[in-house]
Amino acid sequence: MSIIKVKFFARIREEMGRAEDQVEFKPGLKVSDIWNRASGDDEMPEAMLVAVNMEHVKGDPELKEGDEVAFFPPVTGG
Amino acid sequence: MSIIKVKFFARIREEMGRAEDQVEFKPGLKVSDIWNRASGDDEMPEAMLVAVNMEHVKGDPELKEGDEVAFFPPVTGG
Amino acid sequence: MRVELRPAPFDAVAEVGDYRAAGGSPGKSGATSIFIGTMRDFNEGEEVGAMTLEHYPGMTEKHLKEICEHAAGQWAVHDILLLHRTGDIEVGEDIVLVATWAAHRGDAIDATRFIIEDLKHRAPFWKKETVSDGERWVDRNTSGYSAAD
Amino acid sequence: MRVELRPAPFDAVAEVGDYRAAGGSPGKSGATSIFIGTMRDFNEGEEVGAMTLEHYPGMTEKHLKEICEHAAGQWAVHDILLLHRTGDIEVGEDIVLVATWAAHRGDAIDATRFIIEDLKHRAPFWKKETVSDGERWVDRNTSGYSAAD
Repeated sequence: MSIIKVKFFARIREEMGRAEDQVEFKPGLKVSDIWNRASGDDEMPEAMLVAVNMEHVKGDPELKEGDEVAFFPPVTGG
Repeated sequence: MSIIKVKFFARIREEMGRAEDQVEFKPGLKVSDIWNRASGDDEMPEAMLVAVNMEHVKGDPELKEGDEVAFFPPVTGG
Repeated sequence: MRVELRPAPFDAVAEVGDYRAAGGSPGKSGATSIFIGTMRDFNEGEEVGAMTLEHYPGMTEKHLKEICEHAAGQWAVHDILLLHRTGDIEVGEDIVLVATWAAHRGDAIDATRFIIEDLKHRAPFWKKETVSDGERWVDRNTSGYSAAD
Repeated sequence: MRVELRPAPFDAVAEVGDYRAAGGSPGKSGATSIFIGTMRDFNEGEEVGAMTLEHYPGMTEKHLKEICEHAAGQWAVHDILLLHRTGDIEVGEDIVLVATWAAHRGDAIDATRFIIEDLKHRAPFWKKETVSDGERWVDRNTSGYSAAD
């Protein structure tokens, strides 16, 4: 079974109550589908950032087998 | 006898062949008089800088008893 | 170029000393520009006792390397050292070190400033502060000037 | 605030380390900005073997203090350390150290940059370089960027 690894960081990790999910891959799966399944929410929070395979993404791209998706709040680094 | 201490730095010190002069003070003495006496030149080189009592001066101010006058090229510090 | 995350306390000044002592050509770089970010006891109007800095293992390192490569492409710098703390940080501990070496001061200073600004606004780090009534996530960075307090 | 001329070689990085180790309130200054100028082996298209840095005893110290006080008046900095070599300087030796401490990075970085630029253009120092065919006075400073070479 091919999976998508899902990660949550910072405030979003705390709100989800976990740091990681594993989701079964299906053709046509999008970032918003992952978020809906994980959170039960229809919409992604406006301020939330999304990375696929450690690259920031905008919009709602389709995923490929083996992708890693991460959800996190705006960064406050340095 | 009250004197004016005169100092030369860098290229100008080398051209003058000395680092310091002592000049007798007279009322009305100006920076250009000091330069003329020290160098034998009528005019001060355009690029030369002048300090009186360690403050940069412009033009040709009159001097007071006990003043220290310094002549030096543009700085190349740091 | 060296880019590292540090889970334990480090002395940013000593790290620069070690790095330049190990460096090859001391006569090449006339200019060294260094920025050190240190854990303050005060932020956005409140006393802060400690901080936890969360990161995204893998993505954070990748991002920091990209920042440095971008800076090296934009300015004539010879070398870059970037160290960044993670985890639980006490007041007075160093959080970030950016050091750049160049022939000329403008290149070094601009590159260091670029790296620290990018890092503040785009690198995947999240700060959680311990204040008098518990913990709080920091939602945004300051502008970098005292008027922003 | 410490402003000093140094007639003998000094290690700029070690000096920052000592100064901050002796400092009082580590939690106050979140930002440290440091610039180090080091003797290069190359200037204005020629190899340089050594340099003599002449100064005006009394006026030079006064000027450096005024630069620092001006910077402290213009930006919210907590402390400034400024060391400057004089005399005969070999390749690889540190010439100048500017370090500023502030609550915020913008204030520290701007103050350090202001001090080093003023010092390059206005402080009473004169450089004489030893090149292959003898000695030469340096008539002007570079712009600070590699394009100026």
